Amino acid sequence: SSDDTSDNPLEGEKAETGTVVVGSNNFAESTLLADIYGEALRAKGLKVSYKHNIGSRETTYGLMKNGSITVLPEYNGSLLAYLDPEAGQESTEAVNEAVKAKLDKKLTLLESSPAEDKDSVSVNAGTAKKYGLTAESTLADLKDIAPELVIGGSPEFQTRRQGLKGLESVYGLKFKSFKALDAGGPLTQAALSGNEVQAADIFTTDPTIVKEKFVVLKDPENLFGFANVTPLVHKDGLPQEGVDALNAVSAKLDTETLLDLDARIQLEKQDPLDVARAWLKSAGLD
Amino acid sequence: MSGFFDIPSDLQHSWAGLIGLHMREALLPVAAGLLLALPLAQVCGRFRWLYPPVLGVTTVLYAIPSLAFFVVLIDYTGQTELTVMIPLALYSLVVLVPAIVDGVRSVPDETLAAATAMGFGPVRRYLQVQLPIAAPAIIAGLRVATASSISLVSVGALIGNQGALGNLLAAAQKYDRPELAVNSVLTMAALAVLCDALLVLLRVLLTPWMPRGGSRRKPAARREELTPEGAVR
Amino acid sequence: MNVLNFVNAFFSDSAHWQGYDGIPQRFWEHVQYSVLALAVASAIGLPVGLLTGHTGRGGNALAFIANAARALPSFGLLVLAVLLIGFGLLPVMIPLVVLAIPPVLVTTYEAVRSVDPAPVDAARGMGMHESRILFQVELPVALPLVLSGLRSAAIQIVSTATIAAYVSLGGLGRYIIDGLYQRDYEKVVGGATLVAVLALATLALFWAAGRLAVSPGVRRR
Amino acid sequence: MIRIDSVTKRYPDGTVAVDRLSLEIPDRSITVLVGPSGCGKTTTLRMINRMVEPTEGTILLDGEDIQRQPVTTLRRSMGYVIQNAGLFQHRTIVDNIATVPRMLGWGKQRARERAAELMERVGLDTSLAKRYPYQLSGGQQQRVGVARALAADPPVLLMDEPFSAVDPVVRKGLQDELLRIQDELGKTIVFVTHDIDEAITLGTMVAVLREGGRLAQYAPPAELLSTPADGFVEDFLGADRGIRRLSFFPSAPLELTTDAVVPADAPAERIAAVRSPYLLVTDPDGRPLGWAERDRPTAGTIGTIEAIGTGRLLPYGRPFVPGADSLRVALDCAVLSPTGWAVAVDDEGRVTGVVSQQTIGEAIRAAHSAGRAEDEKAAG
Amino acid sequence: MIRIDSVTKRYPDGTVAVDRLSLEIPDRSITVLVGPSGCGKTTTLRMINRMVEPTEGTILLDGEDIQRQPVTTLRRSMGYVIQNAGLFQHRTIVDNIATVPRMLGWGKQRARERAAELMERVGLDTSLAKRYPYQLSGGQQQRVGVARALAADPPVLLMDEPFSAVDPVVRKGLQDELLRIQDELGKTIVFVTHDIDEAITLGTMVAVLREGGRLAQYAPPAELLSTPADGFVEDFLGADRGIRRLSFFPSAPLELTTDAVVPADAPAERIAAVRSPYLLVTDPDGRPLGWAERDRPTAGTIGTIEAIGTGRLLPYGRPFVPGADSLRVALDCAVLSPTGWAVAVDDEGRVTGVVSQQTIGEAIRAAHSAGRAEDEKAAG
Ligand SMILES: Nc1ncnc2c1ncn2[C@@H]1O[C@H](COP(=O)(O)OP(=O)(O)OP(=O)(O)O)[C@@H](O)[C@H]1O
Ligand SMILES: Nc1ncnc2c1ncn2[C@@H]1O[C@H](COP(=O)(O)OP(=O)(O)OP(=O)(O)O)[C@@H](O)[C@H]1O
Ligand SMILES: [Mg+2]
Ligand SMILES: [Mg+2]
Repeated sequence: SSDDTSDNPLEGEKAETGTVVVGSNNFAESTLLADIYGEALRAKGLKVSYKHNIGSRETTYGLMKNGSITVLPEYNGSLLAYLDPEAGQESTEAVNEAVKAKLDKKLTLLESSPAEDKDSVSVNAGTAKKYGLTAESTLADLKDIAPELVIGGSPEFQTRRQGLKGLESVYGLKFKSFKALDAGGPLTQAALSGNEVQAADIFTTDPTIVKEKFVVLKDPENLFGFANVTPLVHKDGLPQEGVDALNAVSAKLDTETLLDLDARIQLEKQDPLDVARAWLKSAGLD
Repeated sequence: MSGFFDIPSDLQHSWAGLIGLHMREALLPVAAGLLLALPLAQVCGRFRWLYPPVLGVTTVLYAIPSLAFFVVLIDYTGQTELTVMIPLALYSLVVLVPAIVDGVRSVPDETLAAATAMGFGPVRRYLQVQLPIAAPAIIAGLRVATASSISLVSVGALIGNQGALGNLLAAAQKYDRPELAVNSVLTMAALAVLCDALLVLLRVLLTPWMPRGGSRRKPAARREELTPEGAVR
Repeated sequence: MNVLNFVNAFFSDSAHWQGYDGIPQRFWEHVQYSVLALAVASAIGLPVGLLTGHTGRGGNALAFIANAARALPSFGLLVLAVLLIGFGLLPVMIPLVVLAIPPVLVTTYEAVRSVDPAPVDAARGMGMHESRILFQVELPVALPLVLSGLRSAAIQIVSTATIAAYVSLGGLGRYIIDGLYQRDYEKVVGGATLVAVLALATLALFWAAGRLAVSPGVRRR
Repeated sequence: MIRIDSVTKRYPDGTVAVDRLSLEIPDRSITVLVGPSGCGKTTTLRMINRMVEPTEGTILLDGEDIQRQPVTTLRRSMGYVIQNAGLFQHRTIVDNIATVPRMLGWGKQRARERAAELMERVGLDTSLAKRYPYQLSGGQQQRVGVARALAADPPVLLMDEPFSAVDPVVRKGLQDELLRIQDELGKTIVFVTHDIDEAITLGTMVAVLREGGRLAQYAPPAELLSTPADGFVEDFLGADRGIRRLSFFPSAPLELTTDAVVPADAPAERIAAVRSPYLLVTDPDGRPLGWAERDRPTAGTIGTIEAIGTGRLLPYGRPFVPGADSLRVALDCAVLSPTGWAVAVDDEGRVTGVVSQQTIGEAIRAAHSAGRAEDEKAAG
Repeated sequence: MIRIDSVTKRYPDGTVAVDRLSLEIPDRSITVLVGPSGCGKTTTLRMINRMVEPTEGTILLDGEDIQRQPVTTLRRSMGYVIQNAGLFQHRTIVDNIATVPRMLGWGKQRARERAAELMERVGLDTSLAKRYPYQLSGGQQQRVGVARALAADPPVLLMDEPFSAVDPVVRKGLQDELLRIQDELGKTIVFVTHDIDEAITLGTMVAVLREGGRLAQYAPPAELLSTPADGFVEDFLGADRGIRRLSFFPSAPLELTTDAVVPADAPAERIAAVRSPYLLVTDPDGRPLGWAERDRPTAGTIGTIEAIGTGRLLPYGRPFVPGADSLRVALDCAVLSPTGWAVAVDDEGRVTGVVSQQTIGEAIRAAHSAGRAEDEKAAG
């Protein structure tokens, strides 16, 4: 609703010159990725500080623009959907180009990693059984069922194109109601497994999908598009060796790895920073 | 890593650090509120017609949820401690203004008349007679405001790591670690109790002139128990 | 950036007036949560406050309990309750009730304690039973203060019930939380306005209750 | 009869409020407990209706231990009146008064009628019935308190400093009212006060208590004044004992002289016949105008008392009414009069005679020796 | 001198609290304002230190309009004492008393010394200096109030019902204390009370006000008692006017008889020589033992008064001290005595003579006519 936040005095503490501020959104994977970026930069001798748990993209984008944050882990397709809700998404490269075109002049995307973590509409095991949904089912199959289902997701899911709006316009889905939860976090997981909601916005890297036997519905129209982990950076804030470091990280990070790291945090309760450092070490990036 | 005092790295503070942060975010607003409330209460005491509308306005302010306050303020003060502290200061006004006004009004007419008759000017009378006698009522107000403030800081977690110990609550959810929430709640409760005890101690130190113990029958002794019910959320 | 513009925009959007996320529905949910929480808190606080106030015993324990309850952060309790209990109304009711008990309890206790001892003495001297003294002598006189305690609790509940939205329940807090994440100020301000309106309505309700229930002899009017 | 039998009250904190007190409280009379603050008056009174339980000793009501009956029954058989009345501020006056009858199960209508009747009895206008206590003056509230205590017609009335919060003038009125009510209803009243004057005015019997709840003296007020048991009681009675005691002697036996009473228009012979040095001049209706000095010529002829018009008559002070007033009033009149003679008048204020201070003095002595003779008879 | 000149006070709500009041308050004496509740006493008093500003009229202090000086200066030159003392509950006793001196810039040490001195003056133990008001009894608090008002040695003292909240015994003590202090310090005191007895006890001049703040009478107390201006004042004065007025006549002029005073061991001739019907028997030191009746043989020989041992002497009531006591006390003693004779003693309690009620009556008349003569001189 408010893309135009340039006149907002979202000043925060302006980054100290020479310090790279790495931000993150308010979910665990974002924190982990931020830690990975930050530690990788630190390994290159840069001064790094963190600004974690900021909130939704709606908030973080403003902070990126005014330079409060230098680096933010992003998902290219989701970012594009935010910047240009109507844009189609054909390939990672195309998406990245489109994003760069739409981005504020001071911002840019670095190279995307193969690791992908998309929004998805998943249904819980009970619902899947009731309506005969399988791993092969698509969102289009929900057309008749949707009016009987309550869908859950983060509050912003309600108003985003990569959310209720797109589900309606692209697949013609009209759900019974929407229940605002969190960004694929514990609330959503719990609500879905407890059948508070029958369908929910779950990130595809979420380890609970396997654990709770959620069924992820296929998205043939690419509504949720591509969601490659990609660093969004402020052009002035990051020196070249930083750019190189982050590109190196992207090169090594794939979906498999991301799933593994997420599981370590969510299921094994390890600290994201420790997980990040351990992975960087194992990947030889420290 | 899943211990009671293992604070997730993204909070960027140790447990003790969070406590320090929390106290700062909770107590500065109360102090600011007191500084604001004193002149405001004095004005309300002076112009009695002003008191009801001031009470009305503060009550409405007090009905506005803290989160809404925070969100609206973000646009002006950014994602900073200040955003959390401004509403808290306003909330403390809601408790402190009536506490001071009532406290000052509770000074017996005879005492005031005696002071006036001795040639006390209005300022001197306020500072040397009314305020000291209102001290127990003011401290009672401070007790409520402080407890409330300590509790409310935690909501700051929702606007991006600005909730000090409250951030533990967000982390508890994010990482599904209930013990962090327990830690957060207990620590905040302990801080509130501690501050309360300190304020009681302060009251005892400031008011050697109040009857103690057995003489509960006297009305003066009753006052201290009568904590104003304000913005405890 | 004008708050009034937001309010205006929010209320003039007809989409905000219907459906599961419409104002009537959210308002009604909010009222339900508030009434339930106040009812539970009163069911605990009133009898205990009346009894301790009447006997004058247990005042210190009561003050301690009330202060301890005040020290518990509502938001923290909510998160904790959700983590431990899971979803539903219960985890929301816990912080709201804990929040409302101190004002109800302490004010009721104080209200009964501060009733002029002379009529109580006279009543006892007439051979009134203790329960009758409490309900027919002390309570009618204490009623204005008791109501003010309930009112204070009610307003705090109304304001705080917004946290229900944080754990995915409805109520007016929905607009505030959603607005925060959607960066939609109209919703935040609109929601806050609705909460304030509900609070004012609560005030009015208690004022009316006071007019109706409190004897003119106590009101002195 | 209420019999307090060697009763002791020790409070949990060790204070001995009442110490082996024994009293016999006669029926249908006012017994006053008086003494300095903290001497255990309230405690004693409250033991009678069991709002305080004695530590030792027993209290008998008509020969029966009060511990035997249910406490509420006992209390309902005793009216209780306290300082500031202790009215229920949330109830109207009529409902306040009707409290006990309603508690006893009377119908609303009957209880209200009774209340209205009592309002009249205690001197309250029934137009006040629908008011609330805050709308009444202190004295009126106190009257309501008395009416409320009388409502169920209890044989016993316990009154704890009921009039001490009202100002002296109102207080006097309330005392008179109480005496009148007592005359009419003949209750057994136990009355607590710390004001010795009130005790003497109201009491049929007065118990003077001293610190620690010990009985200093228990006697009718006249006896208290004439023969205080010890220095404590004497001090407590204060000055003017003698004169106050005269309140108990009637002025009726005084021999009045009419010789010196002369109408303003009396013929000269009548005036010449007066033997005393002063003449009390009356108007044609027989009301006193003032004293003229026989040997001191006034502005006009000696024969007709022209002094009247010139305003040179001496003031006659205040007159007394022989049947109604006591010797104390008569003496006061005499002392106030510049001539030393007191003027007696009838109910209408017409002079019935004059009496010299000396005659009053003799009457006082006679009263004394009559009292003494009685005492001796009683003793012998 | 304070001169209240045709002063009216109308409160904003229209109440006329004081209506064209004029009073001259003499220096170095106690002037009492007395009257029923709401008659404007407090308002009048407060206009003197400008806590209330008059609507009309002026008040002059030593000839100068009080409006002319700064209000705080005026107030600091006047002590103010009120009911319940109005102490600063948050300050110790010594600091309460030292308030005005400190405000006037005295050093701490000096102010405290002054406070200690004043505590002694008003009869407070200096060990109480460090206590807080709540730790004092009502009477002690009231003394602190007086001390505080006296602290800066102001020429004027305004007192508004200062003693009305304490019990009668303590009150008496405070009144005596005030008279003593006034004797020593000679302040100009304006004292408000609604108790006419207090007014008469304390006042050099008494102003009786009536409802609506109008002056009913302004006179010395003796004159008030002897010649009340109207029915209102008379009613307000209450009964016993005559006797109370005797307080203002000294008993010294009474002629004492020593003829009837006989030591217990007196020879028979001495007793035989007594002419009066009663003999006052004294012990060897000359202290009174009681009355014997001459014509009524006691248990032993008539010659020696054996009655003593047998306890059959009549009580002598209470004695009076001619120099110190008033005619009122003498009369009371006479009235109390079964013989009608009052016993006079010296400071040590030794009998100096006896006096009959009749003689006292004559003394009263003499006092009256002396008063009258003075009045006439003043009028003529
Ligand atoms: N509940 C109690 N606990 C302990 N001591 C008490 C209690 N009630 C009264 N006392 C003490 O017992 C003594 C007698 O009290 P009581 O009230 O009977 O006195 P009183 O003669 O009525 O005095 P007053 O004239 O002040 O009313 C006092 O010393 C009082 O302090
Ligand atoms: N501030 C005020 N505003 C309006 N009326 C007042 C005010 N103060 C006093 N009065 C009225 O003025 C009248 C005189 O009051 P004041 O206090 O002088 O009486 P008082 O003689 O001192 O009475 P009391 O013996 O009760 O103290 C009363 O009728 C009172 O109600
Ligand atoms: Mg008592
Ligand atoms: Mg007054």
